[in-house]
Amino acid sequence: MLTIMKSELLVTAIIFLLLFVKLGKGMKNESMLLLIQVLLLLNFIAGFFFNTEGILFDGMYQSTSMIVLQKNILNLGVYLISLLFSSWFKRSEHMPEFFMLMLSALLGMFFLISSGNLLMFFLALELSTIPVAAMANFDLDKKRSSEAAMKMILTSAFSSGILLFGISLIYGATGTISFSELPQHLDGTPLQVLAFVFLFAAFAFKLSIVPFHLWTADVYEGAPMATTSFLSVISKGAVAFIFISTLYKVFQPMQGTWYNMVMILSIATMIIGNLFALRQQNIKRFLAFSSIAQVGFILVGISSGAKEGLSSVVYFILIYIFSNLAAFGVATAIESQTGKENIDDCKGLYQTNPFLSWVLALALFSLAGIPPTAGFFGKLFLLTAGASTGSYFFITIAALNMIISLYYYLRVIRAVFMDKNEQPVEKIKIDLSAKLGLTICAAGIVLVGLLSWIYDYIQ
Amino acid sequence: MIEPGLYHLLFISAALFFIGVYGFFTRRNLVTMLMSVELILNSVNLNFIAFNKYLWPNKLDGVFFTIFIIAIAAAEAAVAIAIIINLYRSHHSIDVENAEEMKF
Amino acid sequence: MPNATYIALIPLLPLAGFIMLGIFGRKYFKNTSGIIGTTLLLVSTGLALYTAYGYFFEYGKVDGVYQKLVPLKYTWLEFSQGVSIDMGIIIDPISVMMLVVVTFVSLMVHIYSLGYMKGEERFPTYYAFLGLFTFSMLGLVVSSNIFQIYIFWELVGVSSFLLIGYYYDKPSAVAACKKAFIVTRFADVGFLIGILMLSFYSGTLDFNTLIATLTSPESNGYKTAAAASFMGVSALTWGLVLVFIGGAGKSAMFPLHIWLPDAMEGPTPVSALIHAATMVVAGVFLVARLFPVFAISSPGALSIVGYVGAVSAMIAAVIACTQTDIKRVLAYSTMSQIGYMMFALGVSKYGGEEGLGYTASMFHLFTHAMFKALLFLGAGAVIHFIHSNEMKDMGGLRKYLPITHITFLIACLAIAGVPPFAGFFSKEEILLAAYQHNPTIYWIALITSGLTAFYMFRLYFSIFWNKDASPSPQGEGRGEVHHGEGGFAMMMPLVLLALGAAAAGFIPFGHFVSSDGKALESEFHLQFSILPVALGLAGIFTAMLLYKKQNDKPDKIAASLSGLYKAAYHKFYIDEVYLFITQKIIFNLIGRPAAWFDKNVVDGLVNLTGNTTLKISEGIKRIQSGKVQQYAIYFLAGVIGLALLFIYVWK
Amino acid sequence: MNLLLLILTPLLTAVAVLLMRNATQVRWVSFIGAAVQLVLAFALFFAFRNERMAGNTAEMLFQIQYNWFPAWHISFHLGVDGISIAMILLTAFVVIAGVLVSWNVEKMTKEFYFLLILLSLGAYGFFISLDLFILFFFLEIAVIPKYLLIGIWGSGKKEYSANKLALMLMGGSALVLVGLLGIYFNAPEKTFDLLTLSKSYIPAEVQQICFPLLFVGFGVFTALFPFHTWVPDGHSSAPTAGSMFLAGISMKLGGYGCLRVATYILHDAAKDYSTIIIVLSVIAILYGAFATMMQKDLKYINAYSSVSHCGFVLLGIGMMTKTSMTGAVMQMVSHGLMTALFFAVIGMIYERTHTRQVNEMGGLLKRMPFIGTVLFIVGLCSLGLPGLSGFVAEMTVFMGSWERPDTFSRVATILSCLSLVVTAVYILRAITKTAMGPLKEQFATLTDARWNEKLAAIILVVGIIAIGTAPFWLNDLINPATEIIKQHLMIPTPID
Repeated sequence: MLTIMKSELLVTAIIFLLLFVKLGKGMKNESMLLLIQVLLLLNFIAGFFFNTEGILFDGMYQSTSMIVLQKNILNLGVYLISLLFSSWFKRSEHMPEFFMLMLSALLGMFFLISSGNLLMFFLALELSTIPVAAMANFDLDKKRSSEAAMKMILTSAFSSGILLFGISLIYGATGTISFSELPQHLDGTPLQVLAFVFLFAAFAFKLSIVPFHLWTADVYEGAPMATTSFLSVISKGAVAFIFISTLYKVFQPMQGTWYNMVMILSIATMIIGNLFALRQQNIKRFLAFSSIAQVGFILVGISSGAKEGLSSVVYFILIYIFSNLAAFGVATAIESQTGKENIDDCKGLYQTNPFLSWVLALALFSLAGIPPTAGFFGKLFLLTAGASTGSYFFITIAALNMIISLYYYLRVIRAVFMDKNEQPVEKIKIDLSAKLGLTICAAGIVLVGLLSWIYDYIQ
Repeated sequence: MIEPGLYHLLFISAALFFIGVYGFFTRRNLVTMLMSVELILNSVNLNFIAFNKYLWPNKLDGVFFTIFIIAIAAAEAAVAIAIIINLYRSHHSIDVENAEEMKF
Repeated sequence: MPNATYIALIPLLPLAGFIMLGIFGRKYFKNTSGIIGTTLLLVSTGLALYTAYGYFFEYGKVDGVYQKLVPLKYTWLEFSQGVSIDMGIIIDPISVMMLVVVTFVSLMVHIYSLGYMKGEERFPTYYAFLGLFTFSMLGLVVSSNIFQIYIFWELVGVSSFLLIGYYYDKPSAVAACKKAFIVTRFADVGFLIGILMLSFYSGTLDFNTLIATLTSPESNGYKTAAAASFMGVSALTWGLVLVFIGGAGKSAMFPLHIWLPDAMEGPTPVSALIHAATMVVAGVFLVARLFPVFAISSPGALSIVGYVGAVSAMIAAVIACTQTDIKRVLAYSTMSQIGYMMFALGVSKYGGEEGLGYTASMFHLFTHAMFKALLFLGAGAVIHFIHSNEMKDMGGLRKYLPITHITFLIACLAIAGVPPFAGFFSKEEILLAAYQHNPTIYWIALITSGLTAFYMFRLYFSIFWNKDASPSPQGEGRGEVHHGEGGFAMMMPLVLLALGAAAAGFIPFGHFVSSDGKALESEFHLQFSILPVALGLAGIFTAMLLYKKQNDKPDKIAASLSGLYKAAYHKFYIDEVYLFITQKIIFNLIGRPAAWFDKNVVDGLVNLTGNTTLKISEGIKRIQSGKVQQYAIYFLAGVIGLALLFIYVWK
Repeated sequence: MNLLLLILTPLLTAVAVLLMRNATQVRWVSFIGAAVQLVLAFALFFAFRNERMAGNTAEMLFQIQYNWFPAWHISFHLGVDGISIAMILLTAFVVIAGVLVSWNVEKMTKEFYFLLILLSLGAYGFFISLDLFILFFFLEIAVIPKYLLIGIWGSGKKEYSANKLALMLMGGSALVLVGLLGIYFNAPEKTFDLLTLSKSYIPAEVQQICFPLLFVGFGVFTALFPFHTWVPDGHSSAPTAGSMFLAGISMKLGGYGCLRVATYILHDAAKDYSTIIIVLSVIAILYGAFATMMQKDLKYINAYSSVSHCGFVLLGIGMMTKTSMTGAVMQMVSHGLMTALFFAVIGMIYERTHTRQVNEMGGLLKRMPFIGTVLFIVGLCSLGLPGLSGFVAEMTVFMGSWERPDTFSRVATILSCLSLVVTAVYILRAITKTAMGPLKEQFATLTDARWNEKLAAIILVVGIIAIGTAPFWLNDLINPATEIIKQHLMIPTPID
């Protein structure tokens, strides 16, 4: 029992610890941040030990080695966030609260991943959403921040409404809400399809799949950078994991339906995401749309509906965490120093900050899927998994979308490396932990691909 | 005076759902929009109860689900209100159309 | 059997000279390079003569027939089984004869240039190029493989290109060398395709095998070649004609002759070597090399050769009568003489008495090399003395240039076919051959020979007699600038060549060179040669009347037949036609459109794709309106859309 | 001989370059690296010859195989045959020349050399990989360095060209990727291994789909009409070494891929498509030549002529006789050396005259005899002069094409022969206008090549002449390999 729920318990413990420390007052931000980072690191390391599989609460909660791995990937992501945004954390006076919220959201995701029952799933989903809305509002004095939070909370409330309606219909149609029993009762009647579409929409909303993606860009832009990265990496990852297991296990009988649905939406997502990303000036917004396009790719992998699909998606999420966090880390470094967050502000960055530029370049190449960065392998395996179903039209579109995405990633590269600039961003001082974080990300981007045993481990 | 059947209830809940949706689409006041969401949730509750009572009377999943939904709705509302208040601070209005700074 | 190594040395020594002078010349051999080149060539001339002696008098003849010996042959590039480019040496009468001619003339030119090119800035380069040319020409004549001959064919082309463009800062020279290269290149493509066809049908590139296959009616390659026909003509004929186009290009046959007159921009010794004696006869040599195939398997192709030759001879002679630049006159006379050789081959048959034309053609090639080289070198001496190519600047030079005068006279007599000079014998044989087989060509040839005598002596008189030699355009004092005729180095070759031009005719040529290798008795018919000789003398006397003394008769005559004169003077406007085709047609109708198409259509499409994408992305940005309620509407629309799609359409 | 050396050397060089302090060290380190590569290439060449002499008739020699992503049946499988060796030699030559030519790059020297070396790494890996996945991996590695080279050190409308190049090449590789996946999933056993695939049966309809994808995909790299438009812009705005690598190495990746992957594995479809390939390549040959005739800028001239010359590569592949394919490979090598040298010379001239417009030059031979001479050599090589590499390659292609007895390929061959004349026209125009004619007074003070430039030029000239005068060694190297491919194709052998 204890070891089965280990990750959840650890996170809860950390939350309470933070709570007491906070109540205890008298601790400076720096040391507090250090403490948190240490705790998270320990949490991450602990993720590798005492992993036991099992089912609790009459199937409401389940844990397998794969699930543990997924949770640990998220742990890693959170740890990296705590490193990368240190400068921002140190400045904000409510830092512990932010972490409490983030960790409770993480807790929610953990439950989400190992939920074995629609009720549990719903609760976990809400738990992983509502705190994020609060986090989005964390720049209390910024208008955009509150607007973002407002958009987030309202749309997510709406989507959870839809989700619940779907669940209720499923309940009505099958009389059960437990994942283990549902497959027997599903046979693709119109009512069930309707219910499934409602459910799917909720997933799509969280994963920001077209046409349920519209909140994404605004929220990403308005929210503080830490929140944005959390949203774009961690919560996406979590939802992708549960999405896969739901589709593969629960809605197995309706695979014909959801395969087509996934395919259509994936194409739409890639195209729309790319087309919007082409025009963006604001880095956060740019990354928002690029991440939408990335989700399109994830869907390609998901569409395979087989074991490869799962492993390739997990692998990609891991890589995606490194790449995207690296990009956000660089962006936040620039932003916290100069307050600029536009692509044009990066012009001539290379002249003054080679380190940041190279990390950014690595991250973007990885996102674009250029070897030898890990992104290449991630994308390739997604495509391969997708191709296993044999619809080459789909794969060709995906492959061609890589070109468009390359175009806008190169836009940034060009701004950083090629464009002349009279007064480029002055030399940026990055504090140790941020540097550490960036280095970890860079190392991850390079190594995760080349060291094939990582992929085997995931498998 | 006839005994209300499943379909009556489902009809009501569907009506509630769409009223809620309509309200959410058309209302400009954030709090009202929040209320419309509550309507949607309530229609869901009605669904669960009805299904539970008429289709699967021997299991209580639906009822429990309803209870949890109510609880969660409260939590959601709390955070939402907080955010709206904050929005009021910064925008000096809770009109949704004043918060359209970020677009395209 | 001959010793391959020293035969191989004949071409390789000049090559060594080229490499040495080409790489280190301008550094180490600034002045000595001339000597080096000449000595090397002296050695290979010796070797060539030795080979000739050995071949003709020792081992060449096996029971009365001169053999085709292949002392050296190694595979250079193998394409497929049996089809390979071999680098080899073939030793047979014509190749040996060519070896002698090439080395001898080249040696003369080397020596002559010692004086003529003295003090040139790029003296070493000049000798390097000469070496390159000599190497390629020798390689060409000993080629044992049709592709090998093509290789050296290109090499002589490029070395002539380099030598014509020797004065590279002179725009006219640059234009000339470009023209020469491109025109011959164009012809070479024909040659190449011809090679491809012949090699395909004979299944080999080796000369002996190829000739053997294509001349034996029962060989299966021959059958397919004769059977496969295109536009009613057998593939074999096509192949041979294409090969002949290559030859025509190099040998400046009409209508591919336009490069030759311009080629006179090069240094005069070069013109003597390349554009008179050796390279330009390569075409004749090629046809002679493949003669059995022409004669036995495809008379049609052979008759084409004949007529092209005759026409070229005629036209060139007419044009030559009107030119005023002495080198151009000589150039056209070269073209005309090569025409003789060509149609001699054209009218010939294979084997025995019938093969007289072949022998005659080779004979004329031999003698022509002598007297034409001599003419050019003489002209060189004149130009060297007077610093101009124009007749009008000359006259009465016999006092200043006695040796040149005499040798030049000998050469003129030789080319005019006056007995007992060399030209007489060879030309007689040619006319005889034509007379026997093709009357039309015979008459053309006869008239041409008259014209030849006329324009040559027009040249001779207007250089050495005509107006008395007092002050010339260059003004006084030229005597001091050049001490007479430019020294021993320049005179010695003239004398030697003059001897050749005078005596070469007495060689019993038919004994050595004949179409089938058997000795051919060339008997001498007095009654037959009366007419041509008479015509020749007539030409000479007309020339004397018109040009010995300065007078206005020539202009009168020119005026009287102005139309013809103008046309001839403008070389019958052939250059203009070419210019029109290349500039107007090729450039404007193909090149420009291609470039435009690439710039606007192909490239345009690419850019279009990019821009459309950007436009679309601009167009759809309104979806992201920033209105949270609209987002929700899209959300619901999506849900309903999907539901409908999957419930009703896509079950 | 361990093939990993070929990958490790550039890798270590690149790392070393990054560690260096100042530009001089960087230059020397990368020069040493390049020299080592050259030595390795030759060592490999001789080792290979000895193996063959010793009667080792295995299709691929020096194979090594490590497991890599076993889940996807990917293995790090290396091995070489004659074709790969030829390409490796070419790469080594071009790399060292490129390093030498860019000796006086002052702007971001370290990065410049780093990218150059990275590019060579990609090329080597591509040529020796026997696993389609790593082949693709190395193919894409080579793209981004080009983009940066052009974008950062380029001239003219460099951003545009760099973008165009990167996107078009990426598009090409995207098609390749789809084709590879198609093969992967439809082969009897799921594998990326080239040798296995070449021997295993792939359904005809799959071949029909995958072959065009692969061929066009690789074709984009080697300027297949009408996907060649990145070539002129890319080459003209790249820095000298950049253009050398682009035309000398990168375009060859495509040709090699077309031959080794598309034609070799999907041989049935290859036969069906050969007509289309031939048509496209003949168009490329003539059209490229005529387009070149109209160019004024030396770099554009060479770029367009590259389109024309690479047409011969594709023609050779499309004709699918052993000889023609040998010719195609020879043409790749020859064109690689030749065009690299040409770009090097253009770079030298531009650096001195600060113009690339032929009309603004003249008489340069007087002031810079060395550069002028090299310009002549390379020009003559380009128009196919015997004794230089171009002639050998083109003639082999022609002979090979002529082995196909049908009228269509006859016409195609004859048409492409005609391009020889056009080539002569534009090359002579370029050379004569640049090097010959009266010397313009503004060039009266120009200086001749420096030692590094001389060395670079000499290395390449030696290569060109070595092939041109003694083609048999190259021929013997390539023939067995093409023979094997030919046996896969089983086109009816010519009547002779």
